[in-house]
Amino acid sequence: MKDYDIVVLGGGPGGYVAAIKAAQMGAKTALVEKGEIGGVCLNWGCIPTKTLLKSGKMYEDILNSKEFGIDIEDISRVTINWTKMLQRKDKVVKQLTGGVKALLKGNGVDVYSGLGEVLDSHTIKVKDTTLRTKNLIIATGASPFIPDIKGIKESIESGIVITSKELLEQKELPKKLVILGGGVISTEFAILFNTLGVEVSIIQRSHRILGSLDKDIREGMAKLMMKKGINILFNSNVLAVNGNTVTIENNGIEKTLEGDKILISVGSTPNVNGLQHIGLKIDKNGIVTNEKMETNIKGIYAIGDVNGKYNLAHVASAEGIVAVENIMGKESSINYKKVPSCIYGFPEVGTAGLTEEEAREQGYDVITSSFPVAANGKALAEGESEGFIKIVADKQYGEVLGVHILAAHATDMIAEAVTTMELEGTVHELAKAIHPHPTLSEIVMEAAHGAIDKPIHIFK
Amino acid sequence: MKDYDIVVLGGGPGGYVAAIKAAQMGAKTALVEKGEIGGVCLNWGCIPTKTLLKSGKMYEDILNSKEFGIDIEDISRVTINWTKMLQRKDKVVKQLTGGVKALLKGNGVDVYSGLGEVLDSHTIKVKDTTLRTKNLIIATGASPFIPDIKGIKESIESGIVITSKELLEQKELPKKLVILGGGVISTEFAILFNTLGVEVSIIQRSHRILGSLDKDIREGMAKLMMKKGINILFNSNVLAVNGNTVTIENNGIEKTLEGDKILISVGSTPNVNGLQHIGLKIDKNGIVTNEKMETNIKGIYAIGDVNGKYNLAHVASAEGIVAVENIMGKESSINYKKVPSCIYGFPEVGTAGLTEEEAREQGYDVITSSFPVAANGKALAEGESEGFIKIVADKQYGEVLGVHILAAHATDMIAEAVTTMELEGTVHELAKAIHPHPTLSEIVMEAAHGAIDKPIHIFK
Amino acid sequence: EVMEQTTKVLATPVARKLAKDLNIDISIVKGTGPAGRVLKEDIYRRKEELNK
Ligand SMILES: Cc1cc2nc3c(=O)[nH]c(=O)nc-3n(C[C@H](O)[C@H](O)[C@H](O)COP(=O)(O)OP(=O)(O)OC[C@H]3O[C@@H](n4cnc5c(N)ncnc54)[C@H](O)[C@@H]3O)c2cc1C
Ligand SMILES: Cc1cc2nc3c(=O)[nH]c(=O)nc-3n(C[C@H](O)[C@H](O)[C@H](O)COP(=O)(O)OP(=O)(O)OC[C@H]3O[C@@H](n4cnc5c(N)ncnc54)[C@H](O)[C@@H]3O)c2cc1C
Repeated sequence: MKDYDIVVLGGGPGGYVAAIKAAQMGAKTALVEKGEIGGVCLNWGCIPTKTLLKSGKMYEDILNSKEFGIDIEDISRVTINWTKMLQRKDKVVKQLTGGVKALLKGNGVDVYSGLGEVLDSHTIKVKDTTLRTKNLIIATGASPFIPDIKGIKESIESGIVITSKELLEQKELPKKLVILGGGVISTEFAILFNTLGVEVSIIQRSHRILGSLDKDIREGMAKLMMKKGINILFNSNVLAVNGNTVTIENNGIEKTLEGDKILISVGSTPNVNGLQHIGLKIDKNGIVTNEKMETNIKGIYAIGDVNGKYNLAHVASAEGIVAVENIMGKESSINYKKVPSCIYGFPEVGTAGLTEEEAREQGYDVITSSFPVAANGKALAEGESEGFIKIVADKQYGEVLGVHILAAHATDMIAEAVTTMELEGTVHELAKAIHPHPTLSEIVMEAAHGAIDKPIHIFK
Repeated sequence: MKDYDIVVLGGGPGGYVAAIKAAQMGAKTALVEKGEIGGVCLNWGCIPTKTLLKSGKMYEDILNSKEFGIDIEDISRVTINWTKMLQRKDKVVKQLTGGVKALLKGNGVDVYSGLGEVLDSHTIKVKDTTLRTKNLIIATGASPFIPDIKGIKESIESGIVITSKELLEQKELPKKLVILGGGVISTEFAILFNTLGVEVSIIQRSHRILGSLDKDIREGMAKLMMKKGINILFNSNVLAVNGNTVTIENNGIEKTLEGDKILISVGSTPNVNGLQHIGLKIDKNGIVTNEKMETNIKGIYAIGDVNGKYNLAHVASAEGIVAVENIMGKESSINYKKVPSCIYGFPEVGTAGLTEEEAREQGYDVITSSFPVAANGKALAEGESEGFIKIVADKQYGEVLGVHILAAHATDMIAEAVTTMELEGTVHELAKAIHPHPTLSEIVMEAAHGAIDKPIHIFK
Repeated sequence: EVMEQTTKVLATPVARKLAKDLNIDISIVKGTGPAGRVLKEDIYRRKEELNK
């Protein structure tokens, strides 16, 4: 029997950050992890995909390098070494998870390997050890949702229908990939494998992909994906899976698609198994929490994918810090209004705050201003001039409500928007702040000028 | 005889932006340009160098691509096509300058090609045309300073000693390049040509390069450059140039260096020829101006390199807008305290606000916080983990006084710092703003946490 | 002008503009943001107090 101030259940970006923060703030802290420290994010999510995307980008660049003044005598001798790509991915993952383990140790967090069973709100059992704790932070994450489709079970058993985790463990690069679902993860995998020369189709139930994004951005992204040769089938219901064949109904017509592999990526379900019996309030999204990350049971907090608010690593981490601060007596709450969200691809998407639609729905007197990447000098210098920025602002004072970027470096650029919104900044400051030349960030300044009056570098 | 509200002399990023802004605000505007629209920046400066750096980066990536899982059968068959690189550069420049010309036309700016002679503060002559104007904005830029060194004249005549403009016009890539001077431009050229396989030496008078930067950044950058194989000779006085040989005194010892080409990059002199006679106050830096860009003569403004404050394109443009706004009756002034400055290379530098030294000199109670790029997941995923961020803040409120970044995408990242400072933001907002994962921008948040208390992802 | 300040007031741009429009002296508004920064919510709250 061991006593703790805080026990954290689950060692993903929600849990491990919470545990480190707790220890830093002086709490006696334990972390329980049944699988790999780092959770989905470090082991099978954020980091592995970005590692492979980097390789994909390099490959794409090499194929285009002639235009940039680099001669490769025989371009057909440039080939993808999938095994090597995965090895590099594994190396990066190991380095990062190793780093996190060292941080946990350095900060004095006791790490328990094994499934944590919650006996009651103060008692957690891991294998033969029982932990007593004043506070419990649940950070057990989520798992891919497997829809109930005719024949899917059999195809899962034969290894054809897989989730993102298995796709990252394939010994060979598939030749044809069918993706069920049109969310962020689907998009990233579609772009990655398309870049690596795989024939990719996306099957999407509704008339649009990336539904939560600003209309201009999601339509812009879909267009660019189709231009790259990704086959997006909108308005399509999956009727059945048969071996490696998917039968769909597409605008009323039955069609079949074939893939060596079929990726399911249609959402996730919170990992709440073994948590129901203690009386936690759980709805279809996950464990219900307030802005302090408190659940309905005093002393129990839930953070990250398991509360189902945002399935994003940085939200999990931020929620972890909020939970710990509240436990340690420091008033703290999370503000979901400004949460950034990214899509990694070629180009990328970075977005934060309200979409134009949301801002109008919430009753703001909205002004919007867009500026094309193609009018930016650095973008042309780099040969990456697709996309645009869109600023959504409130007319009264010009307060920035949302920023939506489709551009090569959008994921790096969105931080400026996040901090601006954190400071209740307006388009006036974005316009006035001297942005360095030549950088892509000049499009932020130009769009801000456009929201006030006129941008310099386009004629309107 | 033509009448104008505003005549702008010089069509660089200072002048052309001023002219467009003036026309947008309703002024009858003329722009006089003796050479190429776009000035140094678009034609021989910012844009050409970044275009070539992109090619350089691609080449470097290709040489390293094996590690990323891309097999190139015979890497010796990957070669640099310098002619093609320059062609792409020319194409990008043409596209951008063409764009600027269209913008000038679209906004109704009259453009006069030819040397503008200032007869008096209201009269400018261009060839056979005389322009009468209420206001004059001088934006004539600066030229490379040519130091008085024994033998330099002869070597300039024989085309061995050249400035950056000629270096970008060489028919062949030099094999050995000697660079006189250790400023930003020198650094960018050193990194560019080093990456392209050229043997590069920098001769620097003092014990440090990039003297205006924060100590940690400039030392970090110098170290990385030397690691790449760039030969930096500190404490070196150039005694003479003889053909393609430079004789220096290095720490008291005489040495000689050879280069196919010798680049002079030791500063610049303002282009004030033909302006003295109208009574303008000019000091050794250039035309003296206040924060409204007014000169000592009513109705004459001076912006950009010709006032010698900052030799940066974005400052020239910002000053142009300030000058025009003041002319048009809108109170406006420039704040140099937050001007960002970048170095493009591998890695990059992005810096804004005060260095630690400057902050201390100005009497602030300084706190600093650094965070290494190597502890960032995205950096490891991309295989670019050199560098760090350093935040300089005021202890009282945590106000951000300066941000200094050495990292692969530093030039994209510095915008966040600029806007934060424009908003008088503190490290508390930088820490609280949820930065997306995985991005390099997380190091900003981590360093901010470190300034307040402790970062999550390093142990200290 | 509302702001005749001896000590510096940390405030967001929106809070400043709002204070000016609502004729509230921002220097006596308690800021609830980081480092005591005055946010727009704080101005609205102050306005309500004054209305009581
Ligand atoms: C392919 C892919 C790409 C992604 N890319 C991004 C991205 O770029 N950016 C981003 O922000 N998000 C991304 N995500 C989402 C991100 O991975 C998740 O939001 C994040 O991992 C959630 O963190 P978490 O700590 O809540 O849960 P998880 O990371 O799921 O971690 C939960 C941990 O708890 C453990 N656990 C569960 N139950 C128990 C128990 N009873 N006892 C002990 N341990 C237990 C699990 O083993 C697991 O390690 C991606 C996801 C996927 C699948
Ligand atoms: C190699 C290099 C790289 C650089 N990289 C960067 C960078 O990355 N970022 C950055 O911010 N800055 C960079 N700079 C600096 C930047 O180019 C200058 O700060 C910028 O061009 C200054 O703009 P300007 O409008 O003041 O002058 P200029 O660009 O010099 O333009 C002045 C114009 O006035 C014209 N002119 C002069 N006299 C007359 C006359 N009497 N009549 C008519 N026309 C006249 C000239 O022909 C010229 O076109 C770089 C400079 C160099 C050399």
